[in-house]
Amino acid sequence: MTTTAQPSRGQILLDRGASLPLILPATLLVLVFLVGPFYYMAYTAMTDLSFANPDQNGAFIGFDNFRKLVREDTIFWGSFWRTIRFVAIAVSIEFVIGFALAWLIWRYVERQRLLTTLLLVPMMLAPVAVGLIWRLLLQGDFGMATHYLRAVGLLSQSSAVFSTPSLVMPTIIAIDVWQWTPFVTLIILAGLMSMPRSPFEAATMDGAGPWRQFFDIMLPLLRPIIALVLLLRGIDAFKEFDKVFIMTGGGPGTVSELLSIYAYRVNFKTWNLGYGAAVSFMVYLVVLILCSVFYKAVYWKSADQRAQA
Amino acid sequence: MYGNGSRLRMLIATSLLATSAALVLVGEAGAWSLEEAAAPYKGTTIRTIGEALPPLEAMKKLAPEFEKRTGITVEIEMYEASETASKVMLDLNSKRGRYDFILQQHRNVGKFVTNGHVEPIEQFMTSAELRDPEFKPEEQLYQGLWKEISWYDGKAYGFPFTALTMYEWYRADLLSDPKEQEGFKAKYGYDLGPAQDWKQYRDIAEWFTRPDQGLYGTAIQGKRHEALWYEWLNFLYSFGGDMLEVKTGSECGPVIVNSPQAIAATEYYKSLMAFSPPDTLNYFWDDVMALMQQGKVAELIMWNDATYAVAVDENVSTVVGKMGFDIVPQGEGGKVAQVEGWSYLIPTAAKNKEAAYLFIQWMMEYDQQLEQHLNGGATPRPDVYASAEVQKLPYAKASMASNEVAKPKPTIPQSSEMTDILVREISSYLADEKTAKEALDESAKEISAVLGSCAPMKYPVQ
Amino acid sequence: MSKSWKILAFGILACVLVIALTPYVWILLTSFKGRLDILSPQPTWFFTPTFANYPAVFIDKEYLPLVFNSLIIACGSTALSIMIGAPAAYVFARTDFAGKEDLFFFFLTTRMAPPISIAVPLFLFFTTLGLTDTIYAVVIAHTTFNLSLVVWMMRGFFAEIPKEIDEAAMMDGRSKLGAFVRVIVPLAAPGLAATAVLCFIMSWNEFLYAFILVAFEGRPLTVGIPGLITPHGTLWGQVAAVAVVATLPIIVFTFLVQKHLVRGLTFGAVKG
Amino acid sequence: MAVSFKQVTKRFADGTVALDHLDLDFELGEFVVLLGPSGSGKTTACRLLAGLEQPSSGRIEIDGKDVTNVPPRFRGIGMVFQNYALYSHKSVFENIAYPLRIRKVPAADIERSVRDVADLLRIGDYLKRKPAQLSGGQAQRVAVARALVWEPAICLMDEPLSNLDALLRLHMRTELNRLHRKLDKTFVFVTHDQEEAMTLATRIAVLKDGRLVQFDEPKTIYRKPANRFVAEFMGRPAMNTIDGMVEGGVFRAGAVACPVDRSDGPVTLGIRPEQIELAAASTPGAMTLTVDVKEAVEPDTLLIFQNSGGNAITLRTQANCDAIEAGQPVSLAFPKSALHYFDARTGQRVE
Repeated sequence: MTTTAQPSRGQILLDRGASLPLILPATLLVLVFLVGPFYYMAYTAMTDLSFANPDQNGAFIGFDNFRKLVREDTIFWGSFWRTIRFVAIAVSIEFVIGFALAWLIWRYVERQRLLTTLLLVPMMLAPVAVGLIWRLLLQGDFGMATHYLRAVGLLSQSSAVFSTPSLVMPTIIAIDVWQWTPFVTLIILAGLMSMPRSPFEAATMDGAGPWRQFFDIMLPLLRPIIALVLLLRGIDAFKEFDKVFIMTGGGPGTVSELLSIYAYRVNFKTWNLGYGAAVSFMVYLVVLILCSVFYKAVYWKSADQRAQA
Repeated sequence: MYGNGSRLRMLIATSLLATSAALVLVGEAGAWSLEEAAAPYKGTTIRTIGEALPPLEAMKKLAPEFEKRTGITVEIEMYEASETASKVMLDLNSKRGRYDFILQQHRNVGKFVTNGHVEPIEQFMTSAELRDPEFKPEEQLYQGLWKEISWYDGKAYGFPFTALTMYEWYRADLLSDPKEQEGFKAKYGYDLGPAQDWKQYRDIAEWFTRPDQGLYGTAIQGKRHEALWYEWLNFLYSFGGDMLEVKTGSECGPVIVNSPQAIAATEYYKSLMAFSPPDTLNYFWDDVMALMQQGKVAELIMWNDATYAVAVDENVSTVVGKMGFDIVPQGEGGKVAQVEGWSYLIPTAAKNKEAAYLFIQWMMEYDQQLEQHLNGGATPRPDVYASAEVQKLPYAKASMASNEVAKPKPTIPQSSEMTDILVREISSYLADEKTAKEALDESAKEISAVLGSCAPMKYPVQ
Repeated sequence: MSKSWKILAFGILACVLVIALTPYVWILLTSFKGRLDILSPQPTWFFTPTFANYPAVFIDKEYLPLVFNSLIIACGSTALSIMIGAPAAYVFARTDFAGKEDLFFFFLTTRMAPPISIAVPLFLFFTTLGLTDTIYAVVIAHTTFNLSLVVWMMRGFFAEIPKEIDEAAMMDGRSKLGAFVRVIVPLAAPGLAATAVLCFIMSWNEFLYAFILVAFEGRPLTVGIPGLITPHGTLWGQVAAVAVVATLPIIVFTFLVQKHLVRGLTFGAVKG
Repeated sequence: MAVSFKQVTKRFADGTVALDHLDLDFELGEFVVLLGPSGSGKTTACRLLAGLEQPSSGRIEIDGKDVTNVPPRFRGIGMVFQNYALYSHKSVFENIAYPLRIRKVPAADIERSVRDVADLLRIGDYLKRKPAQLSGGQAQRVAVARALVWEPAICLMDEPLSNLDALLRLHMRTELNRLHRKLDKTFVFVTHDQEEAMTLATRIAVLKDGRLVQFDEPKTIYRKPANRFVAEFMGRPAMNTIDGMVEGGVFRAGAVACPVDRSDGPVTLGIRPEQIELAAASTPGAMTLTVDVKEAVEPDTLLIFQNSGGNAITLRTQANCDAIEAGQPVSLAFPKSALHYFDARTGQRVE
């Protein structure tokens, strides 16, 4: 039992290079099944390919699609800024409410298991179902929510939420908040529950009040988690499609036409794949840039701090 | 193939004659039988895809009989309308040939034909082995419907699966109420009855708009959805407007969607919002159906194939026996309804085209058509409409009359793009983002750009 | 003082709970209503229940197999994401190599492309491979987009396990791989469970890839739902029945693993 | 089972050099303590020997075989970690049995081996518990048991006692000594605590900045420190080192003046606190310094003097010092035999 066995070359390789076989499948899978199609998309964006029009058979046209998109496509830009606003507002509200709820549960609720599970219900519903459910609830004639909104005077008898252009986006944001705040709560709650006690005790001894403790200790400690939540939610909100498409189809007019709905129309309604690919590519680029900046600024910094600690 | 003789014959032949002629033929020919024709394809499975419409569900119920007779299994995939279109587009463009025949809105035919995705039906009809001598589409179908729905550029590519039109639905019980009639006449100076022109239509809508009683004059399908475009087309056509100035759907012509008639039609259309329930900008066919079933609306323009669920089915409707139906009201352009058809088509990449043809041909037979029609379909066969069972349906007459005045719409490859532009722009107008002229001018500009040189704008835009 | 704060906190939470649950409760009720009750202008909370919607959609419309399709797809892709993603996350947590942070960020970027834009290329790609209309295609697709979640969440969790545990296992006679599989994975089980739940929910609820890549007979519940929006009216009762059936398993499942869910989501980062 | 480090250098990715051309050989059965302040490379040396890290250059041999690239599991080495690294999801028994299970030892043998080692370490009563239910000392023993159960030839311990409280640490020290005597294995023990090193080691390897400074028996290290660093590191209180000049056979530094047998020039003089003698003022070579602080550490007394040269001088004695108060002048003598000399520039010992 005590002898030093002489290992084979293979065994040595297996141990030394152990990282490679562990990380390779994931990398390969992503490369083949996501990056491959992604490059196809990037190439398509520089062609005039259309599934509908036989004259557009995929000839290479350089950056014409992008030029048209950036310079002439007012619908695209409308939906672009609408999407940015949607993401910023929805994710901020989700974050604030989600954080507050997580804090309340962490602070006051001892047996949070059932409570948390029930809170998570909206998140567990398929977005397609959520769209339909809210369409039913907010229907102007037999919608339950419409009825009570009118009963308490939040909505006039002669109007309905999705038929009042000024109410459409706020409603969509509210529904997104309804669905995804639990996700924020869940992850922040997990973060709070794993926080060490000692820094708070130290701060108490140093004479810091609750507010100071919150800003000086809790927020910095939770920073990586906050960053992760904002990043994941931001990315997903940018891709928001199913709910809005089912509830309003982007209307009335273009009031709720988000980028993903615009991209859907170009790709799946008019089958103008070249141009659609250009739209998709722009969307990807914007998300990528925003996330990179955010990641470098927040997440990485906190990772560094962790490494130094 | 469709020479003058056959066209002439079609004009003179009544459906009754055609049927009896077919009966005679059976006795004489006898050589062709479905079983024999299908023998080489015994054991194959053919697959199709379509929107989850009642006639498709009826087809699903009929298919086992075909299977019993031929040994050909029929598998039917049912999706929501736009899902069906996406699935089909992906299948055709990847040329993998999953579907042996498809059921598609005729609006898409041009796209399929010009890209070489579907087979002309001619090659099967001329095959002695496949062609049932009793099946004579030149005589047995509404020619206008067939040509609008399944032809492109002078060539037949399939047969109509359903031929849907829209017409006027009204609450017969309200319109015939003596008290209402009295009050209406006092206010508007003429007798209350099913609206015959658009002015009457609006008067009636106004008269019955009583939100405090939960009753509205009409309901328009104002959601940003294709339903909006379909509904709007009825107004556009009967006001004398059109999208393109063409004779058939496969032509590309000047864009006239911003003509004065079109603007008038669109403004009239929006004016009805005042007599619609508050949530009218969120409606598509689903919601107006529900409203009608709840008896909350006096009149509206709606699909013929949806009639069954409001006029006959007591499980879902509170107004069974209270409904009346008529052709769309008169406008400057006459009484013109839009028609939307679904067509049987056979993809080029399909693997069992012959078996698929045999099934389609079988489905076009009188018995199957009758069965489908009675289950909520809309047959393209006049003889089916003529049957006693169909005539019993409360909406049979209006439906038939509507088929007569159905007007074709573009089936050119860019038609979906045109639709998409119009849905957006009209929705913008309804949402007060633009005026009617601005919205239609923008539509004309974009459609002209999409279609290219063949479609200049007849009404220039600054 | 602190007691009244507590009452206030519970009050707020109760309100939130009501807001969060009412739509689902309403759907639950709707699934037992006939069309006339559903369309009634006055919200009906009390009514004569009908059980017709469930058999109508699951038996007559043959939606029952869709539940199993959903299960196969969600379980398959969850298992695959974890099996492929967790080892990668472990490497990110333990090993230093040039460009590590870039590769790590790259995994997140896979989440950024809107599915709408990847769907068509992916369909054509899978068609070339002959994988479309098979369950594999959608399992792979779901795995690719869940991978970023697994890698990102599990990295934090693995980082929380002291490095000495791996080393002890290696000193005890495990290979590096063996140490990971036999020692670290069991220790990370709560984290893995939490991640798996999120992956499962994402895959179970995903619509577009499933719709495009899977054959009719293999389609999951989500893809079946729009089929209930017919031109003759949305079949609200049946939509509700499907929504209830589609959600109940995850609620039960989540409740069962909830302890691990919250514990499992505790990231090493917070502990500093 | 001889172990040797041959010119081993370890450079980390961030550029820090943890070990710098280390040469170190020791024999089977030794209790080698790697001693040094933090950052000296002692833990790195231990991990290199374990196989958890690879040297940047140089070789490590066990029994004459090059094991530089051999994975840990083939080296036949057990290890105890500073934080014990117990598997929290396994019972104590399973923790200890784990290396045997990996080696596919028959169940009956496992049972016996685990019992034996558990008895040896006096944790036989806790085998069913989970690590979370153990006290620090118990967890420590489990970790040791796990490292020894499969009878590896070499057992590494990386600061195993640093997480224990003082009393327990003393106790475990004795246990380890007993264990070493009994098992006759090679123990390699990493610590920064010179007292631990002194009591446990057969030989101590003192490291500083990744280099081996001295490798010898504890008493030699104590008595003949190789340089000023070792001299100051070993012994509590530390050796007094005084920088000064020799002029005419007398070492002078501030108030310190004592006769030495050295030629003129700068030198650092070293003397252990316990070897400074309290003397009468008349004693030849005696000097008078003022007491700065007096600390009674019974039975010893520490007298700390502030020398005008800057160095404090500490004296330790068991003599009765009740009469001496802070601020009071006291006469001292540095016996010649107790003096160490270090090169003023390099700090190396000069005889």
